[in-house]
This record gives sequence, structure tokens and C-alpha cells, in this order.
Amino acid sequence: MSETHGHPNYIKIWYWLLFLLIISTVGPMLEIPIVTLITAFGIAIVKSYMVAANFMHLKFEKKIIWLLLLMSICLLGVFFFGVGSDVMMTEGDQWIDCIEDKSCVEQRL
Amino acid sequence: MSMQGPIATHRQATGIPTGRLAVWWLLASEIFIFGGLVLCFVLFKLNGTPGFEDASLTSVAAGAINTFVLLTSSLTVVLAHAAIEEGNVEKSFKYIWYTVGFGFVFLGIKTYEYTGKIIHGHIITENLFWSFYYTMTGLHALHVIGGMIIMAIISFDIKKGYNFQRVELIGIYWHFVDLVWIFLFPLLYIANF
Amino acid sequence: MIEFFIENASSFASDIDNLFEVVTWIIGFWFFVTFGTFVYLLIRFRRKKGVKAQYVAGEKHSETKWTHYPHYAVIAFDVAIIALNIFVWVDIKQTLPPRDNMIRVIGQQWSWTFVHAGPDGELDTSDDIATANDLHVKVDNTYHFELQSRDVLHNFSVPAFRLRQDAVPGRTINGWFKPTKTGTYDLQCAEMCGYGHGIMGAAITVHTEANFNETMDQIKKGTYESHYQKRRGTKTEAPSKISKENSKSTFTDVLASIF
Amino acid sequence: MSQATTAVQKEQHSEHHQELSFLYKYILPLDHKIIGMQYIFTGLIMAVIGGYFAYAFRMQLAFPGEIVPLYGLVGPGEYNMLVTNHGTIMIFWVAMPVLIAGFGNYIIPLMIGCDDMVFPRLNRLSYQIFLASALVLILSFFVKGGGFGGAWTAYPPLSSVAEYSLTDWGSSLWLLAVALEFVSFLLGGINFITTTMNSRAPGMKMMDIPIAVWFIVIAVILFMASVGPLIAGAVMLFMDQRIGTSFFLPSGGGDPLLWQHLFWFFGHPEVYVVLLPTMGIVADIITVFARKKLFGYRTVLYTAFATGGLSFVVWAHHQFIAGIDPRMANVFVVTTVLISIPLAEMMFCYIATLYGGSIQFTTPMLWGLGFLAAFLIGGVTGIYLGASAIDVYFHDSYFVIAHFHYTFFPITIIGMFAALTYWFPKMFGRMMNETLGKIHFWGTFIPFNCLFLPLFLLGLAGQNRRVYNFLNYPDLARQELHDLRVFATMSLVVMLLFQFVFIYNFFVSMFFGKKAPNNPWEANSLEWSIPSPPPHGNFKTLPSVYRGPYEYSVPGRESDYWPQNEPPKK
Repeated sequence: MSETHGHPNYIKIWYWLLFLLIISTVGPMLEIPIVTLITAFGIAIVKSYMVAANFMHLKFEKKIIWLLLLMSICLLGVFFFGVGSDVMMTEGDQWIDCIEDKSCVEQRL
Repeated sequence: MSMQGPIATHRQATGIPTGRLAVWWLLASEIFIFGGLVLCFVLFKLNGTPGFEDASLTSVAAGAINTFVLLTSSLTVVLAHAAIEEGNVEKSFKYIWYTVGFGFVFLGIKTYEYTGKIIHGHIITENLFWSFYYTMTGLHALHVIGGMIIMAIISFDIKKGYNFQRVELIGIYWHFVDLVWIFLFPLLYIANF
Repeated sequence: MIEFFIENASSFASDIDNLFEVVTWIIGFWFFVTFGTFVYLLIRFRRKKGVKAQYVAGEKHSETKWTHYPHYAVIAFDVAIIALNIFVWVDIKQTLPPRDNMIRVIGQQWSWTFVHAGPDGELDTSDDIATANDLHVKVDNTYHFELQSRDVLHNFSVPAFRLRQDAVPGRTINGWFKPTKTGTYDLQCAEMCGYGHGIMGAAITVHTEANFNETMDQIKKGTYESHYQKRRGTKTEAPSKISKENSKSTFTDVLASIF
Repeated sequence: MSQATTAVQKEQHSEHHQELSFLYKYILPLDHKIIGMQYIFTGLIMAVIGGYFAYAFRMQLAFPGEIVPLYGLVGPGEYNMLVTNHGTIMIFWVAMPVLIAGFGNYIIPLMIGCDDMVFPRLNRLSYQIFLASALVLILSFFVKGGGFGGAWTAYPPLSSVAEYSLTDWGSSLWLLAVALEFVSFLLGGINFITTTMNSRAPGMKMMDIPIAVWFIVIAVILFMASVGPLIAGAVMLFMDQRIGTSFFLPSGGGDPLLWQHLFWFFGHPEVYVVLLPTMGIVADIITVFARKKLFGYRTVLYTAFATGGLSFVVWAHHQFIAGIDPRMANVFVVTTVLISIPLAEMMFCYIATLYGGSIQFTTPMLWGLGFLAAFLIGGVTGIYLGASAIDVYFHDSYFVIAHFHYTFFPITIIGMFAALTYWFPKMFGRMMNETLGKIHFWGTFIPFNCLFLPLFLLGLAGQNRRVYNFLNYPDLARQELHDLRVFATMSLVVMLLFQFVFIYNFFVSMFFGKKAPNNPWEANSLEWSIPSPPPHGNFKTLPSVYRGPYEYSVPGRESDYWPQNEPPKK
């Protein structure tokens, strides 16, 4: 890789990371859930991209590594939605289509 | 041990050096391990499991300082790699030990945090949040310790003049440990709604 | 085909049996076609002196059609199986038909407790009747069951009804069945639940209306003779009575307590 | 890689193999061939243990309550322990080490034409971890309370609470052993993938790699991608057992079903993890002995990719009646039945390969064909279980047992014998006895069918798994059903007795067999171009590759095979 490129300016990336860290710490102090969500997780994604791309040199890496990492993340997504649709229901209301009989709804309470 | 190794190690059909390719595969499997744990945490959290409001009891300041420490250690390890590329062994050695030092700082703060939590009665069996808290940060801390040990070994190897490529490999691993923390920080410290 | 081995005694048993039969015809056809081709090729192309093998890469269309056309047919049959299956599944697991009566089934290591709703058809009222390892139901009545577990996973399985559902601690699972034939059938636990899993059985008895009321009266009076015990031709202690304390006893002790 | 580091590597790279002491040659080897054989022999020893367990509990089912010869009484707890560990051993300590780690180690460097795995010391470490895991598992049978008896799926709360399972340390050691084994295969797997990606012989393109190597690598990738969440789950379960957390306990807010998802998200791809290596090995065997090019190399490869991809989205078909949302089942029925499409295509390609061949029924070929025939039955019966409505009746019944033994037995045992008999000349430099080999084949294959076909019928009769004595259930105690059980058990005993033929043949041939030439089967792939057994470092001069591995009976050539490394005539 270093045959074809010079490395990024690491110090500059670091400054950016620190700036983002401050935002993600200050964000929740506004106590608006949606802002917290964005500053916490949105910025985590940005930060991790910056670390991966610059520090881990993913920017200059072959496509196959990107494929590999994307595959991992996609499979985790499959796992999350597959499991989530079931584990999210701990109340025992798996039997949704009660025809006319309301009692099975009451029993769930 | 001899340092020659088989010819197989030095072939590069993909154009990526063998060591680096292997580290990427290792990290891919680590993504699944940490990913599985984090997703279980998220599932329970979204589910409104009682106890998860305890996230407000974790100290954001300690978490933020630890993030800062790890980010900085990431910088030093990448500088160590840059130094070894220029062939500057002394400088690289120095930066590697800065990184190990930051690792110690990280673990120190972690220990301080754990102690405080345990004194206040938030032990691992208190509820699911604390179970996840100790499991996830504990597993992460094990990775930090492992990385520090490997880094120490490598630092002496490069002094003796071999295995220079390993500075980059441990760097990639260390950045991954940093990345995991970047996600654990908002999950365990910030998001307490 | 399954009726040959075990009675079908519930309303949806024959649905499952029929689906099984349809699938058997489909895959039986494919199995014999594939297997026949396989054996034919083995015999036809066995090694003979002076006959050289052909060079077929299997990349040209004229060659690949031999695998592709059967393959498209497989897809068509697959779709048919999926469609039929979803019809039956929606009927038996996804919808609850209107009920005539309620029971609650509670699994624990290693016995079953059944709570019969009594004449009013509602659970948790004063006329509930609880029994251990003996379930009594009326023929041609649609029952809803609430399935619960006290400790580990269990499985409420009545082969004659083609009924099977896991009991999960922390969840209450609802389901239904409608017995269509009178008689006494086996009820097993079908999910590994520990030491006594193999003996966590019970009996389910399908009664006629009159018979059912009589049995319920007997249970209330305390003069009832367990169908479960009778069916095993013994009046000794039920195997489910093996408690955790003496579970480490020798095999012969366990046997003695069973028979 | 920078110039500086590359330069350093070049300097370090010099080749001289000195003679090694016995300790470093056989006990702590770096040579991939010896490590492969270590895996294979460990796997075979574990297979003996697993077979012994099967014998003990089958005898208990046929003659309940009587003393089993060579074992003793099998009580309920012991029965659970036996079935649990039979399953665990056969999948994690036989199928995976022998087929993936063992033959993977042995054949990957030979078939892709390099001198060793890329990380020999990592390779040795992964074997040592594997050995430790096997020892931990064996240790778990002897601790207080006995070995773990909560089924190989280890569903909590049974597996996580000692009061429920009554095997306090048994379950923890079992879990530890399984986790160690996963770590071992993760490390080994990284080695396999990197070797195949990076160290192929010059000229070997992606489409020149033998299917056996391809499939082992795909299997390893599947394993790696699926096992992560389960490792996380194993950590959580271990904490539940030993520290008292409640990740999977409803009383503490946890969810027992979560473990089932974690387990089956791994468990279903695992089926293909063990299937694909055997599929690949059989592809190599049938092409050699039919003297045919593999029908549709690319098709076979793409179907393997499709199978691997689909295997990640079918896991909940193990949980149709486990209390999951019934609407979710419909999605998984579709994906499950769809997975039959690539597998059917793959099967058709294998059968089409036989067309126009010149088929020679040697022992390895018989095993390969036996695999195809038996796996066909296993495959088609899977459709029943993938269809959720039929699964309501068959779930956890003997029908399931018969189905997955019709897949796993061909994969593990038949595939193992196919590979062993095929590569035996290469591994030990001697030929095996063909007559004894054929006796062993028929003596295994016929009893195998007699053993598992009756179990389909017992499943139809509603007989559930993991019950130690069916005479407790009047519906199942009927004489004709019991006769089937006795017949199945007798078949098992006959099958086990025939294994002694193999053991005799194996060891006698190893020392006194006919000397094997370099290429006894006249095969194309690179491992046959070197002496048997291959020397340390494999190739005298590392080969270059000029063509694919399946160029048999090419028109216009004198001989009916064309080695991959034979330079084309100018």
C-alpha cells in the first residue's frame, strides 16, 4: 500500500476524533433523546469509520477486505432482525390472530 | 525458534501480505463475537428489561476519559507504524511503549470504576444491565491486556531487528480494540433513556 | 400414512397426515427418479476394456440442460410444498378458533399439572379442578390451552393429536386442539428437561359428555382412580414422584419406584 | 507493506530442513501433514468413544433395564449423559477435526502446491487447544454428578442452573470444552483461509483449485461467520452457570429463547460446515474413479456459495414449535425449502458427472457413491422437517434422528472413510487391502441402512427423542415397535463389529501393505505428483499449475489423465 500513497496526516485525524468525542459527550446533556441518539451512535459510526479508514489503512486496502467486513456486518444485521422479531416478545403473546375471542387478549395482561 | 518459516508464508496471490490478511480475518471473527454480545444487549435494552435505566449510574466522565486515552493510544500506535516504515526503530519502540502506557492508564481508570461500582453494591448479579456491563467491558479489557502483552513482545523483537511487519499488525488489532470501545462508550455510558 | 402407526384423534391431525402424504408422493417421485438415474449410470458406465470415458465439461447449454430442467421442476414442487404447508400451519398454529373450554398445562421437573376450567369454562375461578399427570377432555370440544413452565423448557406433546408445543418459563403460550375420538392417549414431554425427562409422561383421556362429568365428580370426591396409573397397570407411586433428593439413587431403585 | 519490511522478509527467507528429533517431528510438529494426522487420529479416537456411547444407549433402548455388556446399567441420568455427549463428540470432535482440520491440514498445502500452511506455529497451537478441549470433555464425564446431560443443544435454564441439571461441573466443563474447541477452529480456520487465498502455486487461478479445497475453505468461512455470536453466548451461559448472572433466566429478566437463537444461528450453518468438506472430497473421488471431468465446475461452486449464504437465514426451522412467533415460521419455511434448490443442483451435477464415465469400483469410490446415495435420503427427508406444519408432528421425534443421521452419518463416517481410503497411499506410502476394504464398506453400509430406516417408522409412530425407556409409554410399548428398536440395535452392533475389519486393515496396511507408487489412482491434483509419503517441505521444486484439476480423458491424449503441473507441449 505505501508504495502507492503517502499516509494520511494522523495528527489531524486525531484532532477530529477528539472534537467528535467532545460532541458525543456534550450531546446527551441537552437531554433530548433524539439528539442523544444521533450524537451517541451517529458519531460512534463516524468515529469508527475514521479510525478504520485512516489508522487501519482501510482506505488503501484491497476490495476483498471491504467485502469481508461488509459481510460480517450484514450477517450481524440478519441475526439482529431474525432474533429481534422473536426475543422482543417476552409477554407470551405469540398467538396474534384471535378470532372473535377476546379472552386470549385479556390473558396477556 | 527459527525465523525462516515456510515459503507459503511469503506468497501473496491476493496482493495482501499474509500476516495482514490473517489479522483481517481474525478481526472479522472478533466482529461476530463482540457484535453478538452487543446485539444481545441492544435487544434487551429495546425490550425495556428492568434494570437498564442503571446506565445513568455509570460515570460519563470516566468513560469519556477512557475513550480519549484509547483514541490517543491509537494515534501513538499508528505513529509507531509510520516510524518503522521509515526504518526508525528507536522512535517506533518509543511509540509502542507510549501505547502500552496508555493501555495501563485505561486499565487503571477501569479498575477505579469497577471498584466504585462494587462498593456501591452494583455487582455483576444485581441485574441484567450490570451483567452486560461487566461482561462486555471485561471481555474488552481482556483484549486490551492481550494487545499490551503482544506489543511488549514485538517492541523487543524490532529492537533485535526482525518482524518489522508485526508493528502494523498489532496496530490494526489495537485500532479494532479502540473501535469496540467507541461503540461500548455510547451503549453503556451515554444512552440512558 | 401416519394413521397406520398411530391414531389421529384430533381435528387437525388429518390435515397434517394429508400434507405428509402429499409431500411423500412428491419427494418419493424425486427420490426414485434421481436414485434410478444414479444406479442406471453406475451400471451403464462401469469400466469396460477399451472404452474410454467421454470428455464433458458441463459448461455448454446442451449439457447443462440435463441438470437445469430437473432443477426448475424441483423449484416448482418446492413452491407447491411451501404453499400447502403455509395453509396448514396458519390453520393449526397461527389462528385460534372459537373455544368451548379452557385448560392450563403446567410443566415442571418432572410432572405435568393440568388445571381444568370446570363448568364455567374460565380459568382462575373457584370451580377449577387441578390434576397431576391426568388430563381429561370432552370429545368434539375445542380446547384452548395455556402452556406454562415452572423451571426449565418442557414440551407438551400428544402424538395422537399431532400436537406439540414447547413450554417456556417466563412465557405463557396459547394454543388449541379439538379431540375427535374417545380413548386414552400418551402425553409426553418432548424437550430435554433433565434427569427424569424420559419418565415425564401423562395420560390424556378423551371422554364423552356424560363420562366426563362423572370423572370430574369422582375427582372432586377423591374416589378417582388415575387413568395414568391404570394405563400402566400399576398402582404404585408415579415415576414423576422421583424428587431431586433421591434422584442420584441407583438405577434399580428408580426402576423399582416405576414398576 | 513497506520496502523496508519486505526487504527484511526476503533476508529471513532461506530454506533448509534439518532432521528433527522425534519430539519435534511427531509430538510438537510444525509440519502440516503431521498436524493433520494428529487431528485425524484424535478424531478417530473420539469416534470410538462416540460409537461406544451409541452402543450403550441403543442397547438400553432395546433391552431396557438390563445390564449392557461392556458398559453396565444405563440409568436415566446416564442415558441423558450418553446421548448428549454422543452428539457433541460426533459433531465437534469427530466431524470437524477429521474432515475440516485433519484433511484440510493434510491436503490444502499439497493440493495448492506449497510447502506448508502459512502459519505453522499457529497451526500447532490450534491443534494443542483442540487436544486440550478433548481432554476437558473427557474429564467432564468423571466429575461429581457425572457428565452433562442436557442435550447437545444445551438449552437453558436446564444447562445454566445446577439445581435443574444436577450436573454442576459436568455442564460447565462441557461448555468450556466446546468453547475451547471453537477457539481452536477459529485459529485453524484463519490459517486455512489465508493459505488458500495467498499461497497458491503460480498459475493456479481461482477456478483451478480442486473442489475439495474450495469447499473446505467455504466451510471454514461459514464456521467463522456463524460461531461468533455463539462464543458470546457461551461466555454468557458460562457466567450464568458459575457467577450467577441471569442472561438466560426469566426470573432475572433474561430470555431462554435467546440462547436458542444464538445456538441455531451457529447450528444450522454448522450442518453445511461439515457437509461441504465431504462434498468436496467426494467430488474429487468420483472424478478420479469415473475418469471424468467434473460436470459444471462453476455451477457446483456457485451452488456451494448459495447454500452457504442461505444457511444463515434458515436457523429458526429448529424452533418452529419452541414458542417463537408463529408468523415468523412462515418466513423460515420459505428459506428452508429454498435451500433444497442449490443442493439439488449440486447433487444433479455430481450424478451427471458419472454420465459417460469409465467407473471403477474401488473402495474409495464405493464410499463416495455410498455417500451420494445415503445423503440423497437424508436430503429429501429434510423437506418434511422444513415444512413447519409437518414439523409440528416430527419435531424432536425419531424421524428427526433418522433424518439427521442420514445426513451426518454419510458426511462424517462415510466421508471420513472415503477420504481415508483415498489418501491412505499418500499418507503412509502403502496401499490398503481392497478386499478387506470392500467387506468393510458393505459391512458398514448395509447395517447403517438397517439401523436408521426403522427409526423413520418409529418417528411416524410418535416416538420422541431422549427418552431412556419407551416401555413407560403404552402407545410406544407395542411389540411391533419394540421389535423395530431391537432390530436397529442389532444392526448397530453388527456395524460396530465390522469396524474391526477396518482397524485391522488400517494398521496392517500401514506397516505391511504393498508399497504405493506416487500416483496410484492416476489422479491430476498436485499431491499425487510427489513421493508417497511426501517428504518434509512437500515439493522438491515448487510446482507451477497449467490447468484445472479435473482434466480426465481429454480427447487426443494418450493417457486419460493430465496432471495439473505437467507443462503443455510447445
